[in-house]
Order: sequence, then C-alpha cells, then structure tokens
Amino acid sequence: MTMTDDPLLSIRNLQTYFHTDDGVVKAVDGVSFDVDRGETVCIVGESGSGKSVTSESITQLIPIPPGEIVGGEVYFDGEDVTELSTGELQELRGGRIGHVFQNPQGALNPVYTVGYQIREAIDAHHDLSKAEARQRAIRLLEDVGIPEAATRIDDYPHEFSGGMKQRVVIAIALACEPDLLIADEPTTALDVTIEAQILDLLRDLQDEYDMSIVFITHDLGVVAEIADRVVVMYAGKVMETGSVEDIFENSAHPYTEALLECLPGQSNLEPIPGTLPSATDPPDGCRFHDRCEYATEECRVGDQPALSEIEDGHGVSCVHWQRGSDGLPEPTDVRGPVRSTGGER
Amino acid sequence: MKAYIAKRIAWTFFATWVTLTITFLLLDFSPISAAGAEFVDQQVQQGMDADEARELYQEQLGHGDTAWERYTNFMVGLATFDWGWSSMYSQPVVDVIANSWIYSFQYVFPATVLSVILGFAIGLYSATHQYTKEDYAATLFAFTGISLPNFWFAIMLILIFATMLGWLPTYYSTDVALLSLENAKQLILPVIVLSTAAIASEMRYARAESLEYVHAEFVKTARAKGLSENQVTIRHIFRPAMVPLITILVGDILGLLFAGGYVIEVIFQIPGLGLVSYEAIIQQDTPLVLATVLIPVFIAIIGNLVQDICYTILDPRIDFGDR
Amino acid sequence: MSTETHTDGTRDGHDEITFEDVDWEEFDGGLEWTRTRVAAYLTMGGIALAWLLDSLYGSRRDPLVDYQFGPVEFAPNPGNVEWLFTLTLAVLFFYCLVPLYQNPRRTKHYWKEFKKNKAAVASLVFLVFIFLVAVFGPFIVGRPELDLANAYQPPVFYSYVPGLEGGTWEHPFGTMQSGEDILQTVVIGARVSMMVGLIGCLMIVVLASAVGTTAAYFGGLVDEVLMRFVDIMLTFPTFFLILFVVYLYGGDLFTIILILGLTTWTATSRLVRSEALQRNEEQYIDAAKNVGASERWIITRHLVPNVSNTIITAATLAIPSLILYEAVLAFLGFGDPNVWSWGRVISEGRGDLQNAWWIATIPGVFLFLTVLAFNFLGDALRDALDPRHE
Amino acid sequence: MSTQRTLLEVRDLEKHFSMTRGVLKDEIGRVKAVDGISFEIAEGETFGIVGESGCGKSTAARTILRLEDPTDGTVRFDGQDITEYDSTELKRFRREAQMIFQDPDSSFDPRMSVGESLAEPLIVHGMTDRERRRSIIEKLLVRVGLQADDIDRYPHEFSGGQKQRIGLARALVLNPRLLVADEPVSALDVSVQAEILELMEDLQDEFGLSILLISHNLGVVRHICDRVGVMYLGELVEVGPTEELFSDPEHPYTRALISAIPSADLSDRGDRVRLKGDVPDPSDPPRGCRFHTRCPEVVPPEGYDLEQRTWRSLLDFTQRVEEGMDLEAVYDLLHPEEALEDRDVPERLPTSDVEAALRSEYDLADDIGDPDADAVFERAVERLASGDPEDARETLASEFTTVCRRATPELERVGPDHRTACHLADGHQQLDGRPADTDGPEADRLDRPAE
Repeated sequence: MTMTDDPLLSIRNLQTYFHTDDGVVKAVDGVSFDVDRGETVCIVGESGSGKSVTSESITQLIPIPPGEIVGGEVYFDGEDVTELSTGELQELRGGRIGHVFQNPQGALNPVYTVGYQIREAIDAHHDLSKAEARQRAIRLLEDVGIPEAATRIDDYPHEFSGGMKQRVVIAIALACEPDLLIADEPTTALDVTIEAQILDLLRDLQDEYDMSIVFITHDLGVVAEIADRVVVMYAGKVMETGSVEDIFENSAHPYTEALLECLPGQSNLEPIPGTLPSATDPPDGCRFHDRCEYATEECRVGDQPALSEIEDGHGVSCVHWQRGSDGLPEPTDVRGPVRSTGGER
Repeated sequence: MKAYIAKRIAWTFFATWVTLTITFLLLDFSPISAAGAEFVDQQVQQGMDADEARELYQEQLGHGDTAWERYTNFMVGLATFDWGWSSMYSQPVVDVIANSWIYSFQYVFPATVLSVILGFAIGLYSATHQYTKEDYAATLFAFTGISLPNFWFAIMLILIFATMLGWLPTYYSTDVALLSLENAKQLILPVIVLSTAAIASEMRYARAESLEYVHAEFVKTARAKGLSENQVTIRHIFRPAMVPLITILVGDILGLLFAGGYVIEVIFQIPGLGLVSYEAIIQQDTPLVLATVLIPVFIAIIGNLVQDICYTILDPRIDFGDR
Repeated sequence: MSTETHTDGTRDGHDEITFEDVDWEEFDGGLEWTRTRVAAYLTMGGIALAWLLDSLYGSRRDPLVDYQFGPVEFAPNPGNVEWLFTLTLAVLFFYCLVPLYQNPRRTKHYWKEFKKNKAAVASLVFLVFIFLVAVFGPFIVGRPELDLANAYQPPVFYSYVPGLEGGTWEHPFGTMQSGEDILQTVVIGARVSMMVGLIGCLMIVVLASAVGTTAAYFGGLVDEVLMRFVDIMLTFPTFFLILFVVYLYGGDLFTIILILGLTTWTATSRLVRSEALQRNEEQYIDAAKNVGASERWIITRHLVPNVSNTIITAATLAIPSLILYEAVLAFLGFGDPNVWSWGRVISEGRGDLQNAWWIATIPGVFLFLTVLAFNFLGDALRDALDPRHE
Repeated sequence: MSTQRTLLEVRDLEKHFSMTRGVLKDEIGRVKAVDGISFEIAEGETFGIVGESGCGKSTAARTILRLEDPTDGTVRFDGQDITEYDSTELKRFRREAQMIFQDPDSSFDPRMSVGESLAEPLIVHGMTDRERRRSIIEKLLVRVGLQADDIDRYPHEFSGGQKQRIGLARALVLNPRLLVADEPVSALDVSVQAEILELMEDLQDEFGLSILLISHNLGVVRHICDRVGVMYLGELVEVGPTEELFSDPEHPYTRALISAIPSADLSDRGDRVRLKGDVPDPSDPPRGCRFHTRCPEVVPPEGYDLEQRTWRSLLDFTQRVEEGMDLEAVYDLLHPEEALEDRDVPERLPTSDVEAALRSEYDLADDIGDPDADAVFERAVERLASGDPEDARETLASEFTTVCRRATPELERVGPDHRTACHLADGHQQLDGRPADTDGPEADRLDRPAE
C-alpha cells in the first residue's frame, strides 16, 4: 500500500437510524470527520450522543435490523466501505480495522481459552499452521504486556482480571496488524490506575504497529491524555471538531465549553441544565439549543448549522460561531427547576 | 474435576436411594398394598393351588410382615434385578421388560435425534433472525407444538391419514419385521406426534438461550474479528448456549418423550413399555406397574449424571468446589 | 434536630409541615388494617368455614339451595372440588383483581406493555370467555345426560351423506354414542379444565413460594435440604410420578387435582428461590433496611411483591401443563369416571373415528385452544412483568 | 470545619467476610474487606473515602450504618457506640443517618411509585397520616428540583439523574444529620454528575448535614470533600484535608492514584506515575505494607545499592517465585511455541537460557548494578533451573527483604491533620528509606508530587 496524504478514514454525512417500536431513533444523523494515518481521533460525548453507533457503523457492526445505515459514505483508504459486499467487509473487520469494546468482562467468550480466541482472529485472515498461529498469539499477548504469555495463553477468560482481559481484547484487535484501531470506551469499566496502564499501552502500541486510533470516550480527561484530534458529538450530531488544543484551549461551541465546565475536580463546577432531547423527535435547529445559554431565535429553526471552519481543521456547528469577533448574544437564563420530562428511560 | 465427578456419582446413588424409598413409602401406604395380602385369596378363588399362590406371592416385590421387612425385600429385590412376577403375563417382570423395550426404542430414538437436530437448528435460526417473518412462523409453530395435546393430535392424524386418506395404517402391527419398510411406514405417525412436541419445546429453549448471546459483547468481538456469520453463530452463539441447553435435554425433553411415548403406544397399540404399563395398570399388576414407572426414573437419573459430566466439559467456569 | 423552617406557599394546614419540622418522638410503628385486607380475610374465612360445615353436616344428595329461573337452574351441591374452586376464585379476586384496581397507574403501565402482544390479548379474551362458560355455563346449558334415542347426531351444518338431513340446532356440536350432547360435555369439560388449572396453579403458587422463600431466607442447611429434595423431585419424570400416584391413590377429581398440585410445584420453587436471592441483593432492599424497616416489612412489602411477578408468570405457564396432565389421565381412563373431562370425551370418540369424527375432534379443539391461550398469556405476562424488560 | 463537634467517630473498624464451602460451611478463608480503619467526621463536614474497586470502601460505608454488623471496632455517633445498639436504638439511629446509593436503577422498588418509596421511611417510623405524608413528600420533591406531581409516577419514568434526586429526597425525608453517599454520581453522565454534586452541596448547607462520600473518582472527591481518606485493600493509607492531600500526597499510593487521573490539562500528558499489576486478592493480602507488591517506591533491602526500578523488578521476581514458579512455568518461558498438551519438561533446564529468559521477562539488565544482588539473583535462577523452586524461594526471601514486607506501617501524623501509613513517612526511615539513587523519570517524580 502506498502512503498518500489522503486520510485513512473519511466519514461523510453518515446517518445511522434504528427502527424501534417508539419510532425511528436517529442515533447518528449526518456525521462527518476524517482520521489521518497514525493519528488518534477521540469521539467524545455523553451517553446517547451516538458516538458508539458512529464507530460501529464504520464496519457495520451495528445490528441490522433494527439498525440501518440510511445515508452517507465511509471511505477507508479511499474505498467506500458502505458499498462493500459481506465477504469484503469481513475481510476488513479484524484484518485492517481492529475493534476494542467497552466491557472486557463481556468481550471474551467464556467457554474458549484466550489463545483460541486470538488464533480465531488470526485464522480468519491468514493461512497459518496451528503452531505458527499459536506463536503469533503468544507474541501478541507479550506485546500487550501479559506476563508469562506462554503459560497464560491456555487459560480461560475468567482466570484473568479486568485489566488483563482488556489487554487480551486489544491483542485480538491487533492480531492482523490493523491500520485502524477503533476503541469504544476501552477504559470506562476499569479503575483509574488500570485505565492509566491501558492508555499507556495503546500509545506504545500505536507507535509499534503504526496505526490510527479512533477512540470513543465520555471522559474529557482521557481525551486530553490521548487525542491528537477531537470530535465532540451531541444527540447524533457533530458539535465541534478540531485538534486537542483547539478543543481544550480554544473551544468554540457552547456545548464543548459546558462539558469542560462540568468536569468534577475543578473549582467552579457548572452543570448543564436540562436533559438530552428526544432521539425519535429531535428539536429543530441546533440540537443543543434548549440547554444552551446563548441560544437565540435563529438557533431554534432550520437544521443543525453546518460545520463552519474557524481556522484550519477547527470546525464548529453553531449559529453564533463568529461570536468571538462580532460579540456574543446575551446569555439567556435557561436554569430553573429541572423539568422532569421523563424522556429517557 | 475427578473429585467432582466422583461426588456426582455418589450423589446419584443417594438420589436413587431417596427416590426408591419415596416410591416404597407411596406403595406401602397405598390401598393397593393392603390388597396385596388378598392376592393369595384371589388367586386361590380363581382356581390356583394355595401353595402355588403363596409362592407366587413370595415373588412379589416388597412382600413381608413388618414394614422394615417389606422395605429391605423391596430394595434388595430391585438391586438384584429380581423385580417380581407379572401375573398378567405370567412371567418375571424383568422378562416382560426385556421383550418390550425394543418396540419403544425403535421410534423414540429416531424421534429424539430428529427433535434435537431440528429443534436446535430452528431455535438457533430463529434467535439469529429475531423479528423476521421466519422467526414469527417458527415461534407460532413452537406454541402450537407445545399446546397440542399429543393424544388428540395423534387421533387427528389417524383420522386424516388413516381413516380419511387411507395412506397409513391405523394400528401398529407386530406381524412385520422390525427392520422393514412396512415397519418404518407404520412408525411415521408415532414419530411425527412424538417429535412435534419435542421439536417445539427444544426450539423454544434453544431460541431463548441463544437470544441471551445474540447481543453479547463477545459476539460483537467475534464479528469484529472478521468471522463469517456462520462461524459467529456456531462458535459464539450456539456453543455457549449449549451449556444451559444440556440441562433441559434431560430434565424436560426426556420426560416429554417418555410421557408422549406412553400415550402414543396406547393409541397406536405399539407393544412397548408404555402399552405394557398401561395394561398393567388396568389389570392391577402392581410389580409390572412399578417396573415400568421406575425404568424412566432410572434413565432420568443416569441422564442427569451424564448431563452433569457434559456440563464440566462444556463450561470451563464451573466451580468444582461446590455442589 | 434542625429547627429551620421553610416558608413555601401554603394552601392548607398540612402544607406548612415540611420534613424537618416533624417531631419523631411522637410516633411509633403499627400495622395498618385496610378495608380490603379485612374483606379478604372475612371472605376466605367464610368460604373455608362453609366448606367445613358442609362436609360435616351437609347432605351428599340434596343441593344446598334449589332455584329455577326459566331455563336456568341453580341447585348447587358442591363437593370438595367445588368448595376449593370457590376459595381459589376468592383468592384470585382479592390478590389479582383488587390490587390491579387499586393501582390504576401501574395497571395502565402493565396493560400498555401487555397489549403490544396481539396474540396474548386475543388469548385473554378467549380465556375470559372460557372462564365465564366454566363458571356459569353448567347452570345455563345443563349437564349431559344419557339419551340413546339421539345417539350419533352430527353437528349442525354437517350430514353423513350430502343432501340428507344433517345436524340440528338442538345439538349444535352433535351427540355422542350414548346420546350425550357434546355442547354440554364441552361446557362441563371447560369447568373441569379451569378447576384443574386454577386450583392446581394456586397450590403451586402457595407451595412454591413457601418453599422457595423459606430456602432463600433461611439459607444454610434449610436451603440445602429443601433444594436437594427439589432436585430429586425434579429428576423424577413428572408424568410417571403422577401416573404412579394416581394408580396407587387415584379416583375422584379432588384427589387428582391434589396429586397434580403436589407433584408439579418443584420447578417453580427453585425459580422463586433464585429470584428471591437476586432481589435480596437489590439496593432498594438496602434502602428499606436503612430507614429502619423490619424484616417482616421488607419481606412483605418488597421481596414478595417483586418475586410475585416471577411466581405469577411461572404459575400461568404451569396451568397448561396441569390441564394437559388431567386430560391425558382422563383419556387413558385413569381420571374421575363421573366427570365429563375433555380428555374423556376424546377417548370416547377414539373408537368412532370412522362414523362420528366430531366426538373426538370438537372437545380437542377446545382443549388445544385453551392450552394455547394459556401459553400465549404466560409468555406475554413474562414480557410485561419481567423487571429486566424495563 | 474541623473545629466543630465530632459527629461520627470510627475506631479500628473491621469487617471480614468468611468464605465457606460445602454443606457444613467450613470456613476456608476470610475476605478482610475492611481491616481496621479509623477516622472521624465533624458536624457539617464532608469526608470522602476514595479507592479502587474492591478496596472495601462500600463495605466500610455499609458497616458504619450497620447495614452489616462489624467484625470488630467501634462506631460512635454523637458520642454513642452504635455497634452496641439494640433494635429500638438502631431504629432511632436510622433517622439520624441516611444513605444514597450508587445505582439509580436498582435503588427504587420498581413496583412502588415515587410517593410510596418516599413515604416508606415515614410509615416505618410511624407517621400514619396519609395527607401529612403526601404534603411533606411533595414539598421535598420540589426542594430537590423535581415537581410535586411527580409523586405518582414510577421510577422507570425518570432519567438516572432524576432518580438520584429522588434518592436524595428519600435520604432527607427523615431529616438526618449524617448522609452516607456511596458513589452517588458514578452511574451518571458528567453533565448530570455536576448537577447532583451541586444539589448535595446546597442541601448540606441548608440542613447542616455531615456527609460521608464514597467514590472512586478523585475529581468528585476533590470537588466536594473537606477531608479525604485513601483506602487500599481494606486499610486507610492516608487521611488528610483535601487540598493538602492533593497538593502534597504523602503515601506512594495516593501519589499514584492522583497521578493516574486523566486531567483536562494538556501540559502534563503522558507524564505520570504508573502502577504495575492488579490489586491483590483481598482474601490473601500481602504481608507488611499491603501496597508493597505494587509500590513504585518500595524501600530497598539494607546492604544493596540498587536503582529503584531494578529493585522493583527484583521484588516482582521474588514475589512470583514465592507464589510458586515451578519448572513448568520456567519451561513455558523458554519454549512458548509448544502447546500445553505436547510439552515434555526435562529434569533440569540450561541455567544460562533460564537466566536470559527471566532477565528479559523481568526487564533486568545483564548488569543490575550491584554484584551482591546479582549473585543472589543468579543463585536463585540456578536453583529454579535445576528444579528446586523451594530453595530459590528461601534464597530470595532471606536476601531480598524490605521493611515494607516485614512490618505493617501505622497511620502516623505528618501534618496537623494529616496522617499516612507508610514506612517512608516514619521518622527513622525518612533518610535511608527513600531510594538514594533517583535518576530516571519515575524516580525523578518522587519528591515532586504530581499536580
């Protein structure tokens, strides 16, 4: 494969809907972003923002039905993945794109040894002898930092701790030396000290395997730790995208600012009032408008504003994106008693 | 693991002992047991020699004057395969069983194999294609299957295929050789009746258990590895679902098949264990009734043991320390 | 104690009280005797007393009362089964219908979940119909009687030979070989099936919850012994256990129902135990403990209501198998020879398939549909009541 | 705050769970979930307990409220020992101390409406007046940011954050003086977390509550607590005022924990103290200081001159041998390619191969810097290779010994209100206890606390 300047992964206007009894849930509703070779892109958002669905739509891991990719393109290395046949998709999954999931307790099948589960990933893409595959599996376990890999390879998942299981899951994802690793909240279920170990490991492996990482998380602390670029999602839409410095030091979207302000551990905590809008019947205009302190009439009509490029690589989806220059609208008070709309269950 | 299996075997013996003791108590307290003493009188009245009748009574399982004597006789008799005398057949009970089991086996076995294969396959398909038309059809079939009273279903099949269409015989005939096409033909309806309920039941279990895993994280992991859908289904949905399914095979399906077989033999007049038992009940031939009831119990107990051992092989997580 | 007061808008006297003003020393605990509870105890006690009096002093031949309203004759002479059935209906009324009525909001929620399942709604309608037929039908259509002159009447709209006169509305479902009207046997059979299903179900509920919660609550050796016993009972293939016990002790419908109840509760008790253990781990149990609730409060207010979903579902799913067991016994000729059970009618029709197909077919259709409806209903209840489903 | 009267005083609290097997319930071990913790909470104060999962913090909270009976120790509430309370006194105590729970989904009976759930404490404590209960609850719902007509709704109709508000209302309805909050926000989204934390602070101010907050999230603890205790494997390793503890952590575990928090500050990314390995099994905690198996600053043995990192590796190796490293395990290291079923382990293995394998496994250089230590290591390797792990174990145990393994550190005062349980903080260990050789990025950080 030749290295080009094209992004490795380019998602264009992706729309993934779920058909449920209560109506169509627009989990991902027109999301676009790029991932360059060798870089780490974090998708950050609260639960219900569509960040996991976005990541699982890349190789169509979402359950279809009820899920459906209704529109948009996903270019991986220049090729539109949404057009691929099932066989080609399977070639891609685990081959050039590896996946790590949130819950290491559930991500490994309890009835097989970890060695079997790693070999399975190797065998799906390579024609190796049993001994060769085993040796490769041991090397992978060593790479992800499991001590005495040769002994542990024949153990069952329940004999590993949570952190160790997550290492095994990473080893599976790396089995065929992918170009892209998609990690969906890989550290959320882990303790902080273990989380730190896994983040270190991912950073080391990224250099070693020379891959891009799409990292999904709700934790801005983790984002600051690992991201090169950041995509901030809210209610199925991209609110802001930019380099990690853009987001943390020069954030332009009110939602990003609000997220940063409600991180516990800092002196002045500012909660975001209100609740997530309904996923089946999202509001007109900017999805964030009814919780936004800068919202004006323009924010409540039409569609989500297009991503406007503030500076190179820093886009923001806000009516008032130029507010830095032409002055802010007055913050309106949206705080009050929390309405128990009971939208989510 | 060896210690675990040894423990299970010990438990099996204990369970057998408890079961037999309960059986004895049920028997000993029943009005039928009291009638046992009248047995000799009855036989004499029917023209049998008094000594011969008394000798025949000695052959009965669990005779004796005190409860303890009856109990020990009962247990020793069972353990030594001296299961008493069938007055109906004028044969030792063991011989009656030996002559009739093959008639039951010849259709129960194919029905079992058929139901396990079809039941699991349909259930697995249904689970992996949840909310599709095929799934709804399979579920409807399953509900129908478990709700059909088997005796009525058998009669309805006879009405249609034997009485109205005349394609298949109404009753089972012992005149044909066991391994003949004729025999196979007269077993078609029994096998259909027996396996319908079993397929439906297994399908429901297989579907429910597989559904537990269809959305499991490790299934997603398996898919993300690039495995094909068939590989994912077999290795990562069916294989873990096997673990709980093993337990229903013995517990529920065995009981279903035996109970179904009983009724089917009565309806089709197949001279297997079920029909023997039925006639023994009608004729009040207690030793034979006891034997034909205990045989399924023994099979179930052994089945349970086999099931536990399978479990240790299928599920690496099992805690050998307890239970 | 904090003495802060809050001056929110006051509408009436009560509104002035906020939680921090309460002087707790003036309160102590006590059990609330609600009107429903008193009514329930009185009704059930009354039925039990009447049953006792009837079996002590009642006459076997003469009915308790004898009224004639046109075609309807009300002359009950209840046997043990009938008394037990009445008691079961009272329990059903006070512990299922009354709570549903008293909590309209929750009832509405359950109904919303339940009615998603169209088959289950249809089943419910059908079962309510069968239930009404079972309870009131025999007084309206009467009981089947020997009528040799009308033997082998075909059902209405059917005739032996096309063109010839067929069945009449006199006997819409036709008659049997001895002239008994099949409609009447179907109605009586519905009553038998409902009695078997509901009484047996109640027995399962009582036995299974008693054993299951005892095992879960006491744990240790009690748990071990009870559950091992259940294990052994479960090994015994139920059908043969029932067959054997009926062979040894069987006879009338009352005994058969008792036997069915006593042999089929085990699986449910295991389920109740594991469910109770699971619920016991829930944080709301801790929350109740933490406000100082007594063990009895926790068991009656939290544990039992939350396990009851499981019990109700399991018991509903046990009804069809109870009905089928009774039908099979009756079919084999081991049932109550004085009762026109559906199974018995099918058995009678077995020999007349050639010339009178309707005898075996029609009761079978009702048996099949009733069992099917209960299965659908149980399945839908599981979906609607399962807390994991929310 | 600490000048105020003490409301809760916990002394040497222990809670052990016994693990049993079989019908006769033979005890086969004990999980020392809480193993002798002491702290106090003043009126109006917020005290936080932080620690990783399995450290016993939730058990501590439950034991303090007597939802579990303590194995040993005392809990004094307002001067009275609640562990001695009979059921009447305990019921009265329940009014004074309330709890909110971690999981908003499981902490409400799904079959009870919000009103019924909130009325439960009132009914249990004898308030039979239905109207009065209702009016109290309606008011309270408004006070926690919901609406009075939410009273008839069911828990599933609310979002996680709203349920946690109701949880707060339930805890407040008896007007307690102490509120125990077990991970009150960890199941919530960050934006909702902030709301709940703010509400807790408001209510605390309004009603003068003392709060015991249990959390794994140092950010939450730092935000809301006046003082903090750090728990590790059932013990408190450090207790101090929040700001002091965060700015000047004394215990290496606290340092590692603080350092591990991913912060939104871009300046210090990738530059942190890392703990190796997992938390040990609480049923068999390490002897001495429980943290020594993972401690990046473990005190080196007397008479050896070792770099901290080398010493850590040697100690890891020693621990592994003690757990029972047999010839088979060594063989697997040498021959990773052979499957378990067809390996054929000889009587002894070539010492040089074993040594090389172990050096690479434990990241030890060919020259570990101290000839004596090297000799001990080589001797142990030789014993392992010749199939005598027992001898290797003894050699290592007698030579590579540290005060962290020998002795259990006590909570010692290191500031006016700041205590820590670490040998490094012991007066006499302060000088020679700290690793002398402090080069390399990890060692560098020892004297410069993170943050």
